[in-house]
Amino acid sequence: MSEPVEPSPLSEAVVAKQHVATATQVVVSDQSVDVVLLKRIFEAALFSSQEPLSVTELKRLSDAEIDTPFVEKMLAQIAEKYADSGVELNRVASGWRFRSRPELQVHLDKLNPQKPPRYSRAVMETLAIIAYRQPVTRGDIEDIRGVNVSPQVLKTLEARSWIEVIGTRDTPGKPELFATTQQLLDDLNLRSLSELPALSEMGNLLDQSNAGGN
Amino acid sequence: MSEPVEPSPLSEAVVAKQHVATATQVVVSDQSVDVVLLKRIFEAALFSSQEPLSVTELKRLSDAEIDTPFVEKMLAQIAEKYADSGVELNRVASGWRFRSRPELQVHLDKLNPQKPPRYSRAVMETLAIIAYRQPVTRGDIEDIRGVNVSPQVLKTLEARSWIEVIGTRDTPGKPELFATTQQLLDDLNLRSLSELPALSEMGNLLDQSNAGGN
Amino acid sequence: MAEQDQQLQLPITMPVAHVHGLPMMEMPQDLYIPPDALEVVLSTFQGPLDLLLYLIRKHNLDVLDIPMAQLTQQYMGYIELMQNNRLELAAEYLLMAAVLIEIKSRMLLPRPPKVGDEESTEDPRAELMRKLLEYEQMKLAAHQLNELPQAGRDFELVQVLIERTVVERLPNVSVEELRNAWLMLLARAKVNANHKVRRDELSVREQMTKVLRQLRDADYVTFESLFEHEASIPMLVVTFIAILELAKETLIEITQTEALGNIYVRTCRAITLE
Repeated sequence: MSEPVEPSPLSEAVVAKQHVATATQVVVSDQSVDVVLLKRIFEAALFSSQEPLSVTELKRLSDAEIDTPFVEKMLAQIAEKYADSGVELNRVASGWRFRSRPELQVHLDKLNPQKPPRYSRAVMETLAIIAYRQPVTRGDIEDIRGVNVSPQVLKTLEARSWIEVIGTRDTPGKPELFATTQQLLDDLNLRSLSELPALSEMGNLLDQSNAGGN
Repeated sequence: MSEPVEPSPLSEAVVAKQHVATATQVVVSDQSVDVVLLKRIFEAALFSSQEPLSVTELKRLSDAEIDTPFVEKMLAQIAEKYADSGVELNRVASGWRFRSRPELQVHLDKLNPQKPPRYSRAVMETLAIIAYRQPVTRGDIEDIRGVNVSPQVLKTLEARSWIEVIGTRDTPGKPELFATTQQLLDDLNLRSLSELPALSEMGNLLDQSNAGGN
Repeated sequence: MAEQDQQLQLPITMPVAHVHGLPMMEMPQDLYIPPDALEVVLSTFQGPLDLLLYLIRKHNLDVLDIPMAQLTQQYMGYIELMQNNRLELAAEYLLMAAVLIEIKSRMLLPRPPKVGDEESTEDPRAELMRKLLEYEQMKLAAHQLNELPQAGRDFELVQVLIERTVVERLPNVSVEELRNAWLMLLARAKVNANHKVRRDELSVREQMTKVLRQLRDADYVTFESLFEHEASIPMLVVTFIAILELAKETLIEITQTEALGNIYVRTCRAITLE
């Protein structure tokens, strides 16, 4: 190893008193635990381990015997230390691990710019019909598209909170009426549906319709 | 997103002035960079990226345009912040990355008692010849070592991504030319080949006290 | 070469015979001698150059002025040990034996008179010296390289999980895409020829949705409550048209139980539920 081990300040070394009770005896061990060093070891282990580390595993990292409350105190101190950083110490079922903060994920995504996913033509056309012809039933949509509308398409749009059922039509089967939501307007940055592009100039439309194909 | 992004203290937000000069125009953009947030994003990215991150990649993490000195200043601050922790920020051949401190390895090894095997002398000598004499053919290596180079040795180094074929020599048989990779430099925590240990001077080799025996 | 071979045979009793005796390495297993400490030592040599360097260093020989007789003798001793122990002896070791003997014999020959050609007067050991030094340089470099802290062996790379639970990326839709989707439909349905979509019609459609939404959570509402007090006059008109349109499409029912009494609006669903 080329780098020397830095001595850690003695001032922060504490003495951990530990009482280990077994069935037959009580062992009292006084061991000096270098807390500063141990904290650095914990950090290094938590940062480099592929899997979460259990308290048992963390105990093994110490030369001196340490008990669970002691380990948990150390973990709390580490968690506190990283409170305002880009990562956080997390307790999961199998132990403790660091993770990047979920709210930063959107920024980290910039590193691996995946092509943004696109909705299928069926989804887009269904959404367009609901937006321009609301309220409409599934039957209406099928009439206009000329094909069946799969339940998955409507589910996709409902899951996105872009459409919702606002009633039923009083015809046999009581079909549900779909309409668009405020969420859609927000996501499209529109104040009202009337701000959707008008479709009055038919000449342009035909040209555009050819251009907008898949 | 489940957790709200904490607002960062305005006091630490700075204005990054940037002058972008192109062939035909000079654009001066004044953009407010949230330094606290950006530092957390850098941390999260550096901690979670599998590979070292280049300054170019780090720049992409910022919404506002930032220049290289600005990124380097941020990196210096992050490195400083972790100066007394169990991990350290390093600059290596392909960028910046965190690693656990080598002096703590003896402790971390307690978690994984099986140490990765050290490479045989045949492997290390072959690697040294490729590193210091690249690009070399297998024949060159055999000339220097005075023995056949087993295919297994080259395979071991290729599997570790430490060497690669970068072409062929224009001699009969078109032997493959081997060179070392950035991965080797990254794994040895080096920025460039020039940081490899200096070769012993031939003069020193003549000094018999220098004998590097078996 | 033939001349040299003849000369080689004189001082050599054992090894030359063994140079051409390679098949002996394939002796049957029952002649195998159990490995001992010697085998361990011998098997660590990386090849003849490594063995020669070891001998030179061990016996404090001068690399620049190698006493060939001594070195060759030492080397042959090891070769013999290896062969006696059935160590797999690479051909390179035997080749090196031949080289050493050749150099030794050339050094015994009187130096040819200078002909002006520098190379011909070169020390016969020069090439061996060069190879030894180059190999030793790389051997030391390999040692130093191995001493460098190595990822995974002497330090660990940091592996922090990226919280993937929030990364489900949803497609974004632009107004243009929505418009294009609608245009595709219009083109396909060939309704573009005689169907004119007016801008205000959308407002009516939007208002129809709003009214239905209000009715969704109540059995019935009063007619007036469907109109926003602070709405503009055009908006009031649009709302009124929307209500009429809903009634026309039999989506709502408008009732008035007595003249000048309250007008109530309810969805047809509410009616059916009664």
